[in-house]
Amino acid sequence: MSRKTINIPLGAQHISLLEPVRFKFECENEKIVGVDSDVGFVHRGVERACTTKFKFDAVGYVVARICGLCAITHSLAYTVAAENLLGAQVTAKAAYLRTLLLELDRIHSHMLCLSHTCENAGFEAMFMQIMGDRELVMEIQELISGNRVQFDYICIGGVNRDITAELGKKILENLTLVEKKVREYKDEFLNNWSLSLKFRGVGALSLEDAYRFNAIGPLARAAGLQTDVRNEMSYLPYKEIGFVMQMQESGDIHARNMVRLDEIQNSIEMCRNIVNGLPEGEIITKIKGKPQGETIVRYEAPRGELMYYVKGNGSAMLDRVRIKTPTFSSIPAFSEIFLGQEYADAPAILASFDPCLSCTAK
Amino acid sequence: MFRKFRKKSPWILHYNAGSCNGCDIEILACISPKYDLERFGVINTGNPKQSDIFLVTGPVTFRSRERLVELYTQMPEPKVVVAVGSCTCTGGVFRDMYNVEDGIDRYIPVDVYVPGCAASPELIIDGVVKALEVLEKKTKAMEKPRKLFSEATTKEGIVDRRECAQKVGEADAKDTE
Amino acid sequence: MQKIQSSLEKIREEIEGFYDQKSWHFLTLNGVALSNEKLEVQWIFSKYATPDEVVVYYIEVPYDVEIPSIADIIPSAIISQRELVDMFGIAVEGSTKGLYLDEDSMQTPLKGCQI
Amino acid sequence: MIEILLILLAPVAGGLLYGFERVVRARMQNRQGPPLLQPFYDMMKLIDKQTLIVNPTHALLGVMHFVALWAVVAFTIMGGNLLYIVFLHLLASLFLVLAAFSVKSIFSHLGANRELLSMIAYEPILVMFAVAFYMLNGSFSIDAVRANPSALGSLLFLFLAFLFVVQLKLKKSPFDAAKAHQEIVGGAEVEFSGLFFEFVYMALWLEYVFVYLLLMLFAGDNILLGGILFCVAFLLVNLVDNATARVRMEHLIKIFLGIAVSLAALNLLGLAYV
Amino acid sequence: MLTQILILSPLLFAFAVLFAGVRLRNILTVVFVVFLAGVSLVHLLFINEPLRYDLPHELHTLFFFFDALLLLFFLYVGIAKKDPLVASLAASQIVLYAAVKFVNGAVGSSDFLIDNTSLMMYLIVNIVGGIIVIYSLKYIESEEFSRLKKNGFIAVLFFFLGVMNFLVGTNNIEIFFLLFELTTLCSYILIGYRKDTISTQNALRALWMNQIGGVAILAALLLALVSYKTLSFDLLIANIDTAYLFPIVFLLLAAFVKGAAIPFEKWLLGAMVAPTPVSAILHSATMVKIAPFLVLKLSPAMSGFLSEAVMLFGTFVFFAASLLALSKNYFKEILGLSTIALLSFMMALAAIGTQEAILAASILMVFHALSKALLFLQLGILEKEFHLKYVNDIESLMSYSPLVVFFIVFGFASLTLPPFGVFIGKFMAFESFAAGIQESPVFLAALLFSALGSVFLTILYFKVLTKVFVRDMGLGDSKRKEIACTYKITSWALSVLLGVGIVWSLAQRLFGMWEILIPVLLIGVVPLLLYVFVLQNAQRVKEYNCGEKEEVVLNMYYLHTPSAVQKTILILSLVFLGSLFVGVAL
Repeated sequence: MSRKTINIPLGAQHISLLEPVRFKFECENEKIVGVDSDVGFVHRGVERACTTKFKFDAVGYVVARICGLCAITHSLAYTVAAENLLGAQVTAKAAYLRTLLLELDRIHSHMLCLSHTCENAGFEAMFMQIMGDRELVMEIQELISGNRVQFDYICIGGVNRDITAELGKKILENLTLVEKKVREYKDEFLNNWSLSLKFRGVGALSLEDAYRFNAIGPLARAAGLQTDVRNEMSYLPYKEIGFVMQMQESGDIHARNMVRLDEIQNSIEMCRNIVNGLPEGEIITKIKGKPQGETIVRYEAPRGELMYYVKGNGSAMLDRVRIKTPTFSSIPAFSEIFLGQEYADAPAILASFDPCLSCTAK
Repeated sequence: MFRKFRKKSPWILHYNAGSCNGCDIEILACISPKYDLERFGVINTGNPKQSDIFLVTGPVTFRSRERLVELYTQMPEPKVVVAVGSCTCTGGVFRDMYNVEDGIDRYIPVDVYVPGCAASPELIIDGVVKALEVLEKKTKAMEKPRKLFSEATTKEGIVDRRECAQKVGEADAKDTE
Repeated sequence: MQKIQSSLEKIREEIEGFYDQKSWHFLTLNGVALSNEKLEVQWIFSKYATPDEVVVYYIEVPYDVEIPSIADIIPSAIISQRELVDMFGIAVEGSTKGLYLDEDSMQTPLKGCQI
Repeated sequence: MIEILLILLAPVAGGLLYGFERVVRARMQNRQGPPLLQPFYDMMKLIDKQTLIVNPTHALLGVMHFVALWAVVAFTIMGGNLLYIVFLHLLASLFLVLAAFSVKSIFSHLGANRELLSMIAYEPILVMFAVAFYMLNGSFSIDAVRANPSALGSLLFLFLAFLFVVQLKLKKSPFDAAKAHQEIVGGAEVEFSGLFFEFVYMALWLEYVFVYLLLMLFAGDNILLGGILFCVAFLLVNLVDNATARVRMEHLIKIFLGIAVSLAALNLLGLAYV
Repeated sequence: MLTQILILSPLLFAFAVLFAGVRLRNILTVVFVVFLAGVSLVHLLFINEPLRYDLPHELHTLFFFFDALLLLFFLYVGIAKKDPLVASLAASQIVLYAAVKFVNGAVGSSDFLIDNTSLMMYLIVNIVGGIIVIYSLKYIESEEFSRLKKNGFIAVLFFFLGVMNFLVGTNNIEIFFLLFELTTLCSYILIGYRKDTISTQNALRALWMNQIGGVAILAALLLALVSYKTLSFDLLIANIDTAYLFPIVFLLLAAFVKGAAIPFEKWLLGAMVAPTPVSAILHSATMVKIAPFLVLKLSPAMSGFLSEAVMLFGTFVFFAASLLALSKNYFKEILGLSTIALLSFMMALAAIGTQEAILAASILMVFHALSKALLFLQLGILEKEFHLKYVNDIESLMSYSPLVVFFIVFGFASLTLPPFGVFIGKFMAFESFAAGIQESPVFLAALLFSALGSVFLTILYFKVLTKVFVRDMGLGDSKRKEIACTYKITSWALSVLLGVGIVWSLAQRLFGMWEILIPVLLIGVVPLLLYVFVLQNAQRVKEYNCGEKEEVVLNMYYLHTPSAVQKTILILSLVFLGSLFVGVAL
């Protein structure tokens, strides 16, 4: 018999993709039987630039440009690593403010992911609604940091801006609005029949595979693998502000969406606690010296675990900055999930991974 | 006669040539209800063959440059290229990194530069509206491919866009005479 | 952060003995250039549900050896192995160039001292 | 005379309808939306664009799709044979499918394949639609339908089934898998550009006119009822479009063959024996 | 007189051709085919009312000998090839035939009855069959056989034409049985012509399956003799008692077997798989038409339950065969299954028995023969000239031979689209179903089956066109390949005949003028105008492939029917067949 399969490309440029990534699906009819991926379109060479072009105190702003969505987590992870190497401590207030921005970032990133998943599932109205409501969060971010996307908020020793009392009130106001909306989305995601056709049981990752492929972030938590770096680290005050790990069992798109929705609610709760219980003190401490030694810092980005390995040699230039981004380590798991699915679902599945290719390729 | 309608129905094609996706999510935000680009008749087609405005973000990486040019050539004239974000205009923070080509105007002619890291939705909309004006003024003569390929490199093998643009202007002046 | 030194020959065995997928999470494979001739290759693991517990297995090797693959023990290591090939120009069993750079690229961005 | 005028104006009417629908949809999504005449602006712009074709066969078939659809609308307005119109409409759709198959583009092929599959879903309903009027009036002639009083009461189930077809033919979610912008970039029409895309674009307007003309047959000679039916269907279609995600092709066929076809078949049985 | 010419001359010519040289053979064949076609046309023009003839008594005796010889030959084949099915069926036929001879004592009517249906069949057999024979002259030339064997092949084809001409005119069931068995013999010889394993196997399968038809005819004959005391079709039909329809049902069973309706579809598919396209063409374009012909003949005798049941069964097979065809990749298999589907559809229409339905069935028969023959010719050309068999492989054919592509597209278009004959037939069929719904809900089921079935068929055809139409951008005319002249001429002849069909349907006022003309204009004029004015100067652009430059891999879409569905179809068709008998018995 002759050939039977067709090759369907998804990317590099495709309407359902925000970033260039290339999947080549080998399909029987529309059923995917083979996946070939190419993730290197956005490779710019940041790791090298961090050790050759920029001094250590500027690197925090450079690594933020790795990814617009999780810029803050990149700069945080790097800054913490640098502070470790310098042997410095930040004040409690700075730590709280950092956490506030991180969680706001998580909220808007998750909302973007949810809306994009809906868009790719052909639910335009939901996309518009979530994108519209996301502006509430963007507004707070702009008020706090001065920019909508690339904040440059965190610096070595603390943060760059303080929040005022009115701003605190505004934050609480907007968060309450968002919380109300999120409850509505939850209702929609749970009860809309066409969404359940599109999401339930589609693109599922079993718990076994989650362990095998070292799944991380919402992908792992949706499959029932209890892993969240916020639970496994000590340099941010998550224990005090009411962090709860959100779990689902089934591992499909629906479960991932539910994990994200639950996390948004938890993050709103945490932000509220931060604003209400913000400690007094300075937002920035002066730190002197040059980084020396090596360290590993992990942090939970919206997409999962982010890791920085930084090695200093006592001069202004670093020896090595190794960035392991969440999407990077999930790619093998992605390919596994696509097998056996319909091509029609592929964009929605891909969006539900919330892939961040500019993170991956650096 | 039809030219004035170009302005009223710009369809956009968006390509990320290696940006940090900050600008991309802002483009997405432009479509959202708060900014609503569709007021201007904008549709995000995602298909080069049916687009008029090419929104590019990112400091063209080594691997995406071929795709960039390929997409550009598939768009029918008249078309306008908008470079969104600082790194798209000049390479920005990524300038001189080993896998980066320092801005898209080395490869395709850019009509509107939108600065910002990340460019905010207001700026992007402003850029698109500027692009509409350019779109209306475009003539066939401006679109000749010589702009792209002929005499486009200097000795070091680097395109000097400004010089090329001047040359094209001269040629047009001759054409009209 | 706990660092354990190993050798090129024994590293596979040691990881096989150490790694338990229910309790250890494989973070990544990392390379650090020590000099123009030598690099350090690290296999980084963290423990589920325990704060700040990270274990690093590392070996110091010259650039012209072939690093053994652990993709059969930990499938997700395949992508970091490919990255290592791209960035350092070192051979890893079963991995090809071309993740970030072109297949025929001569570049090895992180090899050797860079300053 | 007035009929010829109507036929000539059919694309314009369709364009207005399409523009109005875009506004309605935007308002439903809390947006301002494009101007009402947006489709015509698009049209003017497309005429002005450079002609880029993949191959002549492809471009020609796209134009034939438009012309054939116009012929279908013309027959419908003139009051021709309903069954014939259904088949001619099939022919018109097939032109687009053929066009999509004539280029070496994967998305085009996927779209065409889905278009073909969706025919499995809607053709039986359209055939039964024609047959139902035949059973009522004793002939397939549309003139006969328009001359008789409304039969909406006895064709209620069929009307419901027909709403499914409206949703599918107008490429509205949840039945828009054939066009699925996020999956296959518009499907069959992906390779058209400039002038030739305009024909395909206008063909969609004609599709609007055709589908709603058929819908108004349920009102018989009652023009007022026809208007009401049109408004109700129009709103309903857009509401459903805004409240659902796209279903997969296999689900689409199952839904159509399971629900819509049985509704229509029940209706026919009812007509014959109750 | 004309009828006798039609029957006898091919038989004689078959002998003549056996010994001729290549050139002489070719010239003689062409001339003779034209002659045959002319005679059948003259026939059509001059015979206005049913003609009746009688054959001399001596001939009947001769027929008896032939029958006995034939059955013994089948028995011999069964024993020699160690095929128990063939042997046992042949044996049971011998027993039944003996019983028939024993019972004898019937009131006979005339042996020949030539009515409108027969005239139509003459046209199909002689014109379509003739064109196929001309085509086969070239086809057989490229085979590696001895001259005698090649001549033998042509001779068998002519023999077959003679037999068919005889068969469609006969009114005597006993003679009908003989001719039926002779066509079976022709199938056996043609399918097994190459004598390799698969051919032999398929030939044997065709033999035993067709013998079921023989058994059924004999059973019908025996029952007709016993209860109606006749062996003529017209008397049987005229005197039929609705309480005792068994002879009719058995004859219908024979029709289903010949028409390869679903439980018996294997033999026709086997004929397709056998490497002899000519036999495939003959089978699917002309020979299987015996099935709808027989049902048409019997339709006056069918009413009520029987007609509805046959209609339901026919439309069900139409639906099921089209569904099964969707998952196929082998070009011949696709055409074979679609033939089976359309044959059943014709039988269903014939079973309805209203004037309109019968007209629809006749139109379908004529135009289906033309279209299918055209398509099969192209298939043979593909195989001989381009060595292509699978639909998946015919990509870029457009660059090799646009003419073949044109014929293939034309063939498929003529099977689906207005204004071609098959479309008109289907259209009228739907009208007939619609008209019947008020009588019985079975018509609704038939309507649904046929609506779905025709959509499946459309999809099937377009699935094939997927591959045909795909065109490489870079390929110029360098790869063009001319096809042989004979192939071209025969293909053109069939296409012109299809075109004549459009004119005929205009003349017959089956449709309004605009309804016919508008599609013609669409297909013909609009593209031409545009091509001349716009497309000549248009610039070319590459296909959109997500910005990649890489070649895309396009294959066909398979719409697999799960094995459970296949089993269900088989069981349902058996149930339908069984319920025919049970229903008649009750």
